[in-house]
Order: sequence, then structure tokens, then C-alpha cells
Amino acid sequence: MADNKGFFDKKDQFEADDRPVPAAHALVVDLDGYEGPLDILLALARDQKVDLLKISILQLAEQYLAFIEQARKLRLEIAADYLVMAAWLAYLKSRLLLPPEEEAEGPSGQELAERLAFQLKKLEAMRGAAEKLINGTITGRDRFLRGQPEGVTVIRHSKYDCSLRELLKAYAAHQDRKGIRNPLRLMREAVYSVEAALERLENMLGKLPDWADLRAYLPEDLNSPFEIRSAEASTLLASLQMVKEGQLELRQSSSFGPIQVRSRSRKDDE
Amino acid sequence: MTANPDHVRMAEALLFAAKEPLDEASIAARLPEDADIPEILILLEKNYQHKGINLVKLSGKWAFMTAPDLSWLLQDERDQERKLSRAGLETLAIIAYHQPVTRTEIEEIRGVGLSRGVMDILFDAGWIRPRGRRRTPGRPVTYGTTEEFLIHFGLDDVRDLPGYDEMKESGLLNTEPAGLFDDIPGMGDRELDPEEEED
Amino acid sequence: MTANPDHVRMAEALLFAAKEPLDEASIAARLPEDADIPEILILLEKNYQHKGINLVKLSGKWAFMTAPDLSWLLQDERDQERKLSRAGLETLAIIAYHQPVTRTEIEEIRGVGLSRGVMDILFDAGWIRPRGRRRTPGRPVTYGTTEEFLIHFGLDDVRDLPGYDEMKESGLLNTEPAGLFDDIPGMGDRELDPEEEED
Repeated sequence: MADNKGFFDKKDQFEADDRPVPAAHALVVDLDGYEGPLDILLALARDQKVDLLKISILQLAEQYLAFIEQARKLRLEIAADYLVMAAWLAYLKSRLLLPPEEEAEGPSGQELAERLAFQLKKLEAMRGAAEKLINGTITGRDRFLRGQPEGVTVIRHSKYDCSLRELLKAYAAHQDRKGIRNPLRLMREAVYSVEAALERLENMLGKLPDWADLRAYLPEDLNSPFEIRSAEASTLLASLQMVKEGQLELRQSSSFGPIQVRSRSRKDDE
Repeated sequence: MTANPDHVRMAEALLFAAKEPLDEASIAARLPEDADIPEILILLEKNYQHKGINLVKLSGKWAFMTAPDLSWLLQDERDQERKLSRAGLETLAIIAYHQPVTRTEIEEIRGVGLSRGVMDILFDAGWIRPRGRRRTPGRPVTYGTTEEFLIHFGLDDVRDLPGYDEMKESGLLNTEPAGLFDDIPGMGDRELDPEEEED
Repeated sequence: MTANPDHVRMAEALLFAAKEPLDEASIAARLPEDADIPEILILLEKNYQHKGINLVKLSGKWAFMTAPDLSWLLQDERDQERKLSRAGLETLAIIAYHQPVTRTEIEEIRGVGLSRGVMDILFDAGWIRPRGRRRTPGRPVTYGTTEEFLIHFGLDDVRDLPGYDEMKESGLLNTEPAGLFDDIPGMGDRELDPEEEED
């Protein structure tokens, strides 16, 4: 994601939108320009040119799904965050289109749509705030302290000057030097990628009985809680992608209950 | 009552000589005991109101600064500015407006994981700091902004952030999870409690 | 003739923000072409004549300076603050994170002997205090941080200090792409040493 675009390059101005915002209808698909799925949704929502709380979420969901579909056709690499949002929007779309079930559990499609609109509103507010902040009166850019101070300072209780940052850094530097921990290597090894999870799921699918706990698809050689968590997260994301591709079905009977999967083809055989 | 002109001169000298914005206690400690500090500051603020330099309050502390309309004149004095990415700036805004806020909450608002280095850059700039911990499982660290942040962005208080009151009013600053993915099976079982331990 | 008040404001800001005294040519170079520099400087000199700071001319260059009769105010301001040495910082950090901790334990953790002066400085700063004694042979004194320490560093509780792992994971220390492991409890939840007698 575009992380190191310096917005201070021009020194005197900040433009929140100096990268082109691709309009959905223009079929410009470039995920690199975006900072996550909400960023895309916000850009698409702006095309509707109404207050965020009044946009058509259904239309937005369709645009997003079309956008991701386009990216997939172009075989762009799509980060898991975007796929999770796609899965959720597909779900939301179905909830919005289907007649509300009597005594349906959980919030209605409309409520979910409102949550999304509010979430976008929050992000938009922060975008605007960031822009105002950087366009505000910045010390050392817009107004200046005395160029040749003579040394009067705030009277502190301690005559030693030390910030929390210095203290934390000193502790961390010391821990680093001790070298007992090496999270760098440890964590790299512990991360189980979505790609690896996908490969494993695809290979194993059909080798397990009908509905099987998703955990059964985790690799066997996991040791630390880090590795297990990472594998669980990646396997879930991989399964969501496969659901979307129509290879897999997912179910969960209760909140926080076990997530079960089965092969789609198996069901067709029945 | 009027401030003693000698005291006004002293405060003026101190504030001019200062290396950093001074709080009222630090001024009072250097002036005669009977000096009426608030009165002196009001008077000085007024005296300098229309000059090329003004007396301003930043993070609750006082400093003389050049008038903002003259910034064009002072191009040469500009500090080398830190390059801040869009992600960095947005994260800083979220921390400023939502503080105290956890890393997970920041990610939730932006809808995307924080990429490497963003927090580090803000921490190194001296603009954010750990503030405390949430009273939720895992006791995640919460973050807030520093005095340097307020001084840099020319603010007296966090509540002076642009649009702060309106945003707070309309609930835009709630750190409660959006609950976007809560209701689909298997997604987003994250639990967050806005309750917290604070300083 | 009188100087244009706008030009006076500009010169005032310029002289205030300048990092060194300015000669008339450099002031003229930054002000509009029609600015009457000598006139402006005479006026400014006069305006500040009785204030806490004066505009003075030093070997042909102009600068604002504290009024000579007030220089006593600034006498004891220089080199007031001292920086902690690296040993000091590290020792303070170890005491904060590992308290209550004995001198021998500090030396073990740091892997080097502790010179006498380091602890003295931390005591002098008001940041550490003896906490009690270990129930081990020799009953060594244990040390911990003070209330003053919390105030100085803006902390509510020493347990709010982010652990090493948390700093890494939250990206405050930039070594690892963060985001995946946010909420793994770090070393934050240190338990009080049962071997400890509290004071």
C-alpha cells in the first residue's frame, strides 16, 4: 500500500486526494493506490455525491464487488482484507435483497448497511481532520518561536531531562542487546501465509469427512500459540476465498462455536 | 486591577528568552511573589495582539511566536519538515481525536492493518505516547498524543482540534467497534470493550 | 515620514525568528522593495525601548535582546538541565520494569557492574527509592520507582509501561511488520515478587 508517499514533499501544502481516485465506472483497477477496503468504499461512495449517511449501500456493495471482480480478472494480487470485505458485502447484499425473515437472528440488512455507512463516515471525518491538522498553523512552518532563545525553560521537579520515549527506547535497546529474544526470526517463522493455507485447503479438501472442523485443516507441526493463531487466521481467510470461488461451504452453529467446512462438490453429489 | 509594569517587563523578558513555551508556574517562580501572573499574561497577550509577534498559548503554556499571516516572510527559517505518509497522518489524526485508543481500534477505523513503521515514525517524532491500558482481556496498551504534538500543531488543548466538539457530539469519536463483521458466522469475533483504565 | 505599519510588523517577526543578528541589507532583502528600513528600525528601537526586551545594534547588526537591567532574571537559567547517561537511562528502565529489584539483580540484568554515581543520580532526580528488603541472605535492599517518576513520565501506573514485546508488536519499535500479533499479551503483566517485603 502506498505508505511512503510524502505529503510534506511540497512543504507548504497537503492534499488528501493528490492521487487520482479511480471512478468505478472507468474500470481503473489499481489496488496499490488504496489503503484498504474502506478506502475503496469511500472513494466509490464519493461518486454518489450525497451525504455518506444517505448513500445507497446496495449500489455501493455492487460497485465494490464489481471492482474486486475486475481486479481478480486482471489477476492482481488482492490482500485478504479486501476479500473479507467482499465476502461481507456479498452477505450484506443478500440480506438487503431478500425479504426480511420473521424472527431472523441478528441485525437486519438495513441495520448492517447503516453500520457500514457510519463506519465510512468515521473514516471520512478522520480524513478531513488529518487534512485540517496539516493545513493548520504549524509551529516551525507557519509561526516561529524565537530564533535565538536565551535558555529559560519550564521548571521541572527533576533537574534531569528525560522523556518517556527515551526511557522506553533505552529499555528496548538493552533488551535487544541482550539478545535473548529475537522476535524478528521467531515471528517470521511463525507466520503462516494465506497462500500456504489456500494450498493446504485445496489439497486436503475432500479428504476429510462431510462437515469437518476448520481446525482439522491446520498444519500438524504448530508449536507456539503465535503459530496456531496465525494458521487459524490464514486458514479462515483462505476458506472464505474458496467459499467465494464456490469450492467450499462454511457454517458455524453458534457464536464463537467451531467453524465447519465441506467441499462444495460433495454436496452436489448428494 | 492592573499588573505592575515591572512585573510585566520581567515576564516579557522571560518569555522572549525562553527555549520552550512556559507554564504559568515557571513564570511565577521567577517573578516576585506578589506578581499577578494571569493578569500579566492577559495584558501581554493584548499588547502583542497586532504586532509581528504574538503571545500564544500552546498545550497550556505560553510563548511568543511570529504572527501566522507572516509565515511567507520566514521561508528561510523553516524547519526541515518530517515526511509523513498518508497512513501516518491519518493514524496521527485518529490517535489525536480518539485518544486513548488502542492499535486495534485505529485499524478498525481505517479498515486496514497498520503497516510497518507508521507508529514508530509517530513515536520517534515525539507526537504519540503510550497512555495506559484498556481493562479488557490482554490489557492492550492505549495511545495518546504528547505535548510536543500540541505545540507542533499550534494547539492549546486536544479539544481545540478542528471539529472536535461536533465530532464528539455526533458519536464519530466512539471507539466502540463498528461491529461490521460481527454477525456473519465465522468473521470478526473480536471483542472490544470501550471501558478502560486511564490516566 | 512614518514607516508603513505592515513593514514594521514584518521586520519585527523577521528579527524575532532570525537565528542570528541581521544587518539592514538582509532585512531589506526580505521586505517589500519600498520599505524604509532605517525608519522601521528606529521606530522598533523606540517601541521596545522600555520593554523587557530591546532592539539593539551589535557591530552593525540588529537583534532583540533582554533588557540589560533584567539580565539577572536569566542568570541561573543556563545549563540547568542535565541529560541522563545511557547507563542512567538503562538502570532507570530496569528498575521501572523489574521493580522491586536489588542492586545485584540490576547488575545481572545489565551484565555490567553499576558505578556508584548512577544510582545517586537517579535518587537525586527523585525517580527511585528503596522499597524494602529481600528475604534472602544478606537481606539486600530492593529499589523501585517513585510517585515523582510517574508524574514526570506521565504514567498512571508502572504496569502501564508497555512491555518489550508489546512495543515491538505495536510497531513502536520498528523491527517487524506489525498487525498480525497485536493482542498477544506481552510482558506487561508482571507479578509482584512474592519474595518481597514491602515498606
